[in-house]
Amino acid sequence: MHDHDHDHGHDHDHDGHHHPRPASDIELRARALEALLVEKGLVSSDAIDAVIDRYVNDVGPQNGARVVARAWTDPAYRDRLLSDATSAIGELGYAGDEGHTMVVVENAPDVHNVIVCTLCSCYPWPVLGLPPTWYKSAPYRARVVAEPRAVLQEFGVEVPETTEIRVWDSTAEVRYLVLPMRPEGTEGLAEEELAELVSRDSMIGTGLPQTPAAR
Amino acid sequence: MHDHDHDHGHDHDHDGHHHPRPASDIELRARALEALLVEKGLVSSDAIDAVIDRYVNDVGPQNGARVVARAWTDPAYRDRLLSDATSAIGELGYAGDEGHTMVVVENAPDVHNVIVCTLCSCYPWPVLGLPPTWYKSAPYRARVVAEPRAVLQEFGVEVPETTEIRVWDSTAEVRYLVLPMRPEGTEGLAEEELAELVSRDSMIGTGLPQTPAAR
Amino acid sequence: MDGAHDLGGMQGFGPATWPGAEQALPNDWDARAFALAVTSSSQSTHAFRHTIERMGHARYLCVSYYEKWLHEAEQALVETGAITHAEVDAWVDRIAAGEQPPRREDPVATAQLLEAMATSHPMPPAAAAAFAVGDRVRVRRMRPAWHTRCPRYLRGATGEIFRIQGDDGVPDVNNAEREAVYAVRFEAHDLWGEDTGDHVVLADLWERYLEAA
Amino acid sequence: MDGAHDLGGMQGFGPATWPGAEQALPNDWDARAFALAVTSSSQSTHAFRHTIERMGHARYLCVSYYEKWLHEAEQALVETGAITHAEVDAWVDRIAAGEQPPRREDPVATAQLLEAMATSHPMPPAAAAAFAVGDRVRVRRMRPAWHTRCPRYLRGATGEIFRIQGDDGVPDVNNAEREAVYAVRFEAHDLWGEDTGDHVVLADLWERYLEAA
Repeated sequence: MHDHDHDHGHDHDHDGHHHPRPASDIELRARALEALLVEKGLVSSDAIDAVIDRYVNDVGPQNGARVVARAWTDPAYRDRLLSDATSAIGELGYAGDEGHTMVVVENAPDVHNVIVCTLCSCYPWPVLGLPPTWYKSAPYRARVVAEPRAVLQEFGVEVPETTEIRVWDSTAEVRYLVLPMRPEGTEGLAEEELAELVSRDSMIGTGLPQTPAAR
Repeated sequence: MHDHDHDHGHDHDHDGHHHPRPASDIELRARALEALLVEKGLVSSDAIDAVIDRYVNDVGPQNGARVVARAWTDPAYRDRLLSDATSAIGELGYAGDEGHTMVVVENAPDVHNVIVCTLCSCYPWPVLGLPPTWYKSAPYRARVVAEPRAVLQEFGVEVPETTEIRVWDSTAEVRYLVLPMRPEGTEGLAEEELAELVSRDSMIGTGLPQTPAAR
Repeated sequence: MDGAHDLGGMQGFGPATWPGAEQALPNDWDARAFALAVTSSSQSTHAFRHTIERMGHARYLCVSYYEKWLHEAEQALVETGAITHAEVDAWVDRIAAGEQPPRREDPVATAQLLEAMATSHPMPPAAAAAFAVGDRVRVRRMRPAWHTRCPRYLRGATGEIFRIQGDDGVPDVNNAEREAVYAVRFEAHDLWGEDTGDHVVLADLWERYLEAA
Repeated sequence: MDGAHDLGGMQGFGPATWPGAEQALPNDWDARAFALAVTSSSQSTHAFRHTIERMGHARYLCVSYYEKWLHEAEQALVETGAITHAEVDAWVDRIAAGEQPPRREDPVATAQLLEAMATSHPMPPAAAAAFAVGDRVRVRRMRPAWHTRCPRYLRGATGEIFRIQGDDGVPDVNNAEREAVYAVRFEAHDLWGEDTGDHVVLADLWERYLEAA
């Protein structure tokens, strides 16, 4: 946080008048709206900075990875996670907007879960941060409810024919996290080491956790 | 037709190099594609001119108006039109593309018919010519199947509550023409006079025929 | 293909009429694009429409009507190998530089074309229609990869056979098969729910789009 | 409102992955647009989404993700009368001319905002659910004028209650009423027809979207 650094908001801009490249229309509009709302007292600059800081630095898939690693190593936690995900995730300190009501869906040899939001871009912020571009894109949202195997193949994920694919469309305020299967060959690993294997996409269902050998 | 007038295609262009206004991208692309296809012998210039001439000068709602006026004045023709519209319309010399199979739907005090093509812009060319912009537009195509009364009100057409509105969606190769009700006060008019009262929109169902008083 | 072209029932487009929306061919290039598409295409009507549907959703909604036809005329010939986009680009540059485009006359072919354009080939009667007038039918749920003429807003809805139109080539297989086409009558509340008006929608549907209800 | 945002099952968009599509906040202005929308909005989530849905079909499909949020942030405040588009335009000119935008600090309010953003308010259990797990239900056909969370591809389809999620405010009436939300399980062939795969789709649907099947 750089609450008192007046240049913080501009360090990463490329549109100052000292810079040769002109600001794009959208960059200018974003800065203009912020200036107007600050001028009118409708937002404060430090709140803008703090919200960005939270979602750039504090909240991201590393949170979800800790949840998954805990569930892999602590059977009682796994049970709590599957029966009341909101509380179990809250135990690790992850809570808030776009994660008020959490449901964790567990992969198994006969079930593979995938998450989408066909109507907009609902995504479990407290455990995964903000959604990547592909998750919000028209192709993913349009196709994965109708042809998940083809989409998963594009992501490099082959799901056995005998495995039921469940596509969860986040149409309401429940937010979903996939609990992937623990990779083979990880018996000796500690929770922190396991967390490093848990990719963001494995918690959406469009990827699998890494194996120790692949790292 | 101006088959041998080499400038015909350019008289109405506004993009010659003698003209100060530069041609738009789309104008240029249309001329370029035509030039290429002529150069390659894939189309002939006189065919392009003739097709335009046909749909600008020969084929238009005046054809449908003659069909309607005949049906209003000749009960036997009306019966043939309603039972086999393709043949009855052919009797007057109107036939061909986008009118291979015609169906005429008759308005009555208890039925008002409206035509649309939600998937593209199907329209009975031989009797109405090429469709107007609004008929091909997203708002008309999207709304008239779901809220025809609201759309008709925007066109200034009030249909009594007790009248059933039938919206015909031209999803296949049948093309529809509405036979509107003959206006009151037209008992003494000849067929040619009646035809002048028949507006294009009255044959789509988004308008009504003019009355003699309104002319 | 379920794309942006499938507009029935969609919302958020604003009013259906606006000033200046009356003209069929508002610009000279509209007329020439129309005539080029009509004279150059050797595709079926279904393939013609599918070429337009593949333009991309946003572009389909943005461009003017005959720009779609111009796209079709160029794209279809590029896909058969008859021309390349680069050849069209080259002619764009030549015309922009002031070159007069060539003309070529073919009065015999033109007369044949006009004759063909003005001749109707009506749909033959249905040879073996599975449904009769008055039968209750349900529109199948589907997600066809190629062109279809079964709009999304009818999928899964129940209606009644109103008229048997005849036999026609099936769009979804580019006319490789023929079958009966029916005008099916739907009550508005069976399409849009209880809060809608009391109008009726009639749509022409191929037999394979329907199942007994 | 059934608009371009309702993408489930639509075709013609190409592959679901492409290079460079990984970043959540690819540009600095994305981050600031995101934070502006989050901090300035006093709308419900439903009204927030509806403001984006009203952008227009083609624009919705064309613009980048946080441009939609920036649109929402501006449009919502214009509609409440707090600001005008002209005031934003004026600041565009001032910043383009080199003026330094103002800053304002409010550490107390910022701390409260962060605390609120990090606090969960889980959905309460369903008080009076009309359906039980295992019940067969059909999604109602509808055409809602305002925002809805019932996607088009589910309308008219039959599924099974899989889980009762709890009670929540109803989007279609902007939280003016509350009712049970259910996870409903659909077999793919009941949504997309016989030619589709054998997967399952689960969607969370408010009670009023459903009827007994």
